[in-house]
Amino acid sequence: MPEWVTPLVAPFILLNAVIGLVTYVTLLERKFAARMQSRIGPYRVGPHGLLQPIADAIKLMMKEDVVPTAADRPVYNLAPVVFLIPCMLIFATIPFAPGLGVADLNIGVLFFLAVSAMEIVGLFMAGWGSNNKYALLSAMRAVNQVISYDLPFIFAALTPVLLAGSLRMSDIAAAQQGLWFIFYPVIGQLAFIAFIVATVASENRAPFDILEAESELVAGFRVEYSGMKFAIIQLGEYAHVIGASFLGALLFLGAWAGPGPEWAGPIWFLIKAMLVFLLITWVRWSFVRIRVDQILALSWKALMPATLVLLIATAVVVVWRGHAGV
Amino acid sequence: MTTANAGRVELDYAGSERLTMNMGPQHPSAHGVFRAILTLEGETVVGIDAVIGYLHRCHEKLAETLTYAQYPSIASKTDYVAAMTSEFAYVRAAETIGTIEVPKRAEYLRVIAAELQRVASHLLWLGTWCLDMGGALGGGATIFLYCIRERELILDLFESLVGARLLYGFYQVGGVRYDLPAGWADQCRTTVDLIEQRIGEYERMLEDNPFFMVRTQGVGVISRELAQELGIGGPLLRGSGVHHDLRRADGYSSYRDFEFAVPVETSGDCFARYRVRMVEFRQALRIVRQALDRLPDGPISSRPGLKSVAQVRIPKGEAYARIEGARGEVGCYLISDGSAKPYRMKWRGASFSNLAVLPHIIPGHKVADVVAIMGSVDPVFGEVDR
Amino acid sequence: MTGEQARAAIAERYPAATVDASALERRSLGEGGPVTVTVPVDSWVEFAHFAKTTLGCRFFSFLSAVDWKDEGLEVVVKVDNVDTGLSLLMKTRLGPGVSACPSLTMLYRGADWMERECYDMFGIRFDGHPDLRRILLGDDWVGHPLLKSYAVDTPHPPYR
Amino acid sequence: MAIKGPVPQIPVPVWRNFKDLQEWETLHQTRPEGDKHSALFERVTEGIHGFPGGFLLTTAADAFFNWARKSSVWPVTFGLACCAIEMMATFASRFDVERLGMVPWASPRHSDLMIVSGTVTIKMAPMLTRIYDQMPDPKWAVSMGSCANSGGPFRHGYHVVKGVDRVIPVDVYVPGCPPPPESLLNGLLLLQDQISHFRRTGRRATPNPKVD
Repeated sequence: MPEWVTPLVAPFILLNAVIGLVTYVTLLERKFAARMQSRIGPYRVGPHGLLQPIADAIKLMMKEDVVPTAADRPVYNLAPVVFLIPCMLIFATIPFAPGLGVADLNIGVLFFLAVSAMEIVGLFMAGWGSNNKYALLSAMRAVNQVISYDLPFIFAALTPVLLAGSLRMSDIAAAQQGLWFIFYPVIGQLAFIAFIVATVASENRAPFDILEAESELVAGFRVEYSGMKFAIIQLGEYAHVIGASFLGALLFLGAWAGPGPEWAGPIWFLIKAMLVFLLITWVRWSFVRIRVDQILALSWKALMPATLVLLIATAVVVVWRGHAGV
Repeated sequence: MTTANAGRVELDYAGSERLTMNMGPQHPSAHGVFRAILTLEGETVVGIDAVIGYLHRCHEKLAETLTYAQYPSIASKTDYVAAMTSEFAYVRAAETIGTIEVPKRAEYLRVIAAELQRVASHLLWLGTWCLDMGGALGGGATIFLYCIRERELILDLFESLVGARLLYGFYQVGGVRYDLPAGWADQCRTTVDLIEQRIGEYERMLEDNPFFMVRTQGVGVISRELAQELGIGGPLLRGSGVHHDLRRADGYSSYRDFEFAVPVETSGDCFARYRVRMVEFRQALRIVRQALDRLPDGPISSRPGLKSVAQVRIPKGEAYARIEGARGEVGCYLISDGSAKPYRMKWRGASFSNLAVLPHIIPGHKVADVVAIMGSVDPVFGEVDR
Repeated sequence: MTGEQARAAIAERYPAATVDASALERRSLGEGGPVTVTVPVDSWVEFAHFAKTTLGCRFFSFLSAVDWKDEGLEVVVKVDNVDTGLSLLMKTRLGPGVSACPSLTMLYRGADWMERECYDMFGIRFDGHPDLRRILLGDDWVGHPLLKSYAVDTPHPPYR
Repeated sequence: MAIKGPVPQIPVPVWRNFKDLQEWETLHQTRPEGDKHSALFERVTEGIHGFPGGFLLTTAADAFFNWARKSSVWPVTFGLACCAIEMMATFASRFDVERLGMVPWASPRHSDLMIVSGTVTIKMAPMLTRIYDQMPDPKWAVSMGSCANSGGPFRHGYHVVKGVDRVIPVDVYVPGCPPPPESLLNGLLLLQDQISHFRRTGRRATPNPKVD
């Protein structure tokens, strides 16, 4: 196989795997939420509802694509793609097993965090281009919220980076072969909690989902999107959450570390990522939404100083342990 | 028309900072068909124009064409969430004009039905209110589904009692239409115990949640004066510190026979209304238990047999009957001209008065608070628009 | 203040007002029912003020009207004193062909929507109301449905 | 219908005081008659269908797409009156229409199905039409309850539209006042059956409001 084939084939496989995963993660979430709410959830489409995501996807593709006359057409049409690209790009730097990844950059975590924040561009384009007041308000809220929560998100994610001493994802995973960072005394647990809160907020999941707040803003920035474009936006949102879950599993839960043979590593990684995802889902289906000013206050007054202090504390610990020669 | 438009919210873009946003009539938090035209400055609401009437079903005009025996089942369609209390108000008005006696057993059955209905209605309120605050794709949906699950138990009771789940026609002039089926009382007791236990769970679930507390405390404060001047009723009035419960003040039907507490909160915000309703749940269940224990024997209607569904003739006169419904004072002002149909019926819907509070308290709040306040007011649009 | 005291106070202050006489010449508002007062339309606002301040009836229950066909319209207001349990049903006859009445919105904020509804349903113009427009029916509606001259099934194009 | 009393002079309704409605109409009424992409698509499918043996392909595709459509009917959360409470009960835990793949969505743009749950009044009818128009094709409507079917007990009222089928096309009528959740579920299953027989991957016409 020529040398140049791998960079073309690997992203293709990854992209399709991610899309397939995301499609079925919606089913997982629906089943999980249904069980929480003493319901059954999708059951009749295929055995135990297993074909439900496929039916949803096919149906959305076959729907009419409505473009409001008043919409800013180029922006409106471009927005779902601009929204989707960063959500897919974040998977590029994640190694699913030692050596199994598209690009194991030496600034992997930084790339992930930077690209994941790019989501807001597509989101704002969607909100603005729809020429809808709900969408506009939602886009404004999104900009507020994402800026406020990306900093705590980054600080929480930097704690394992400091502990591992590298920004490269595979190095961080390798550093946890002995002790997962979530079991690192005190710092690990605090950082994980901060990470989950910041993830929930920056992924716009309930209780921080003020931008899609369907009891106030109907469906937020995607209120005017229908059919295929709506499917793309949904795909992007879920891909982003899954990406963040993978990051959480990698930073705190030891990535592919687990019992069994080496080839079971990716499966362990997937299971851990799904656990993080279910944790986020659990939070989502348990809390009521909070208000926009309270969300911002929570970020700037509590989470941001807390993560900053945590980061400094981690740095102190690392330096101290370095001196002690541990 | 200058005077007519003086207080009206300008619908155009007034200045560069203001945004007019339309909520409803189809809106997830509209609780039916309600249209609020909000004027926003950023996220803050500076003006609200409430547009109602999307469910105006001509109740008052239709009541003039329907007989006293026909209308109670239509009356249940005014406040369709608490249908029993609407029927109660109508038949009481007719009974007051005609000075029709109601047997003791029928009075007790009426109280049982009304109180169970209050519980069902409050359950729906709790669910939809949390749905408003938590969203259909969030924690609110979970509470909503739990509440509906408990509500189904009460609807099962009603179904075995009346045969209908939502709109009953249980009350008739002179009594009630059906007696308790066998085993109903035991089933009712079991249900009541279960619901009381579950309500404690929801209370803990919500009040231990700091997000819920910050969303409700200090939001949408209704002052004591405003509450009285607007004539709002029920949990809203008692949440604003007015000790007024018609079950206690009038002691209509057989409410004087039962012991119950009237909860009053003084802060007047969404949380106070929530607390009042949570206590009312328990008091309603307490009344149901007492009524089941002391249920006397006897006829269920003073016009038994065929007569109860046949024509009712009521002498000339007028009456105003009021009931403490789940949302406040449900009143029926009835004028009879001696025929089989009323000359005029005015329906005093509790939600109509309650909803009128919105333009007074919403300006100054955030958009997210609008839905929280709307939900805590608990309007039922069948009753608002009639 | 009990019903008897209220009746005495009203009779003393407003000799023109008729207490406890309904249009159908029959008192059947029930035991403990509201005190019914019919006042001339001239002293309508003044009497409401008296009811609010002197009788303490601050709770605005409802406002409506009755169409007595040839005898004209009658506006009915019910106010309560929730502390003492006094209920007051105030009525005023507008007279045949007259459809104007002073507004109570200055005294009771709750009268706002009620008077709008009354305007919507009966066409009574409340002088002094800040924002008198239709509330339940659409702005383009023709006629006032609760008048006895309005048929219940009057069609409204384009929907019939 | 016998009309009692004087018949008032009735002008054409002008929503002059609802400025945003007016604005919406000027902006949105210019939706083209036939979507040109859809027309091209239809021509291509016609071509394949006419080709010898092509009908196998088109019918198989139809069956597949109809399966997808009927398996994921998303209703819009649109409650009108009493029936809306029963509709909510149908969406809730005990009856749980999500088993059938139905997820209620708040925005009509994401929905396929409109459950008209309750009395349609004359003031509401334009809004209802508008929400129906906002839904992307293919779309369905279920008329729930007597009021939506025919006006029900309020049929004689001056402000009631005597059946929602005078405003929008209806696919399934569910009788009852209000229909219990079982009845609505039955209606939804009937609708699924109807969708699975939905022919051709094309548009469905939305007739203008029927005025009689």
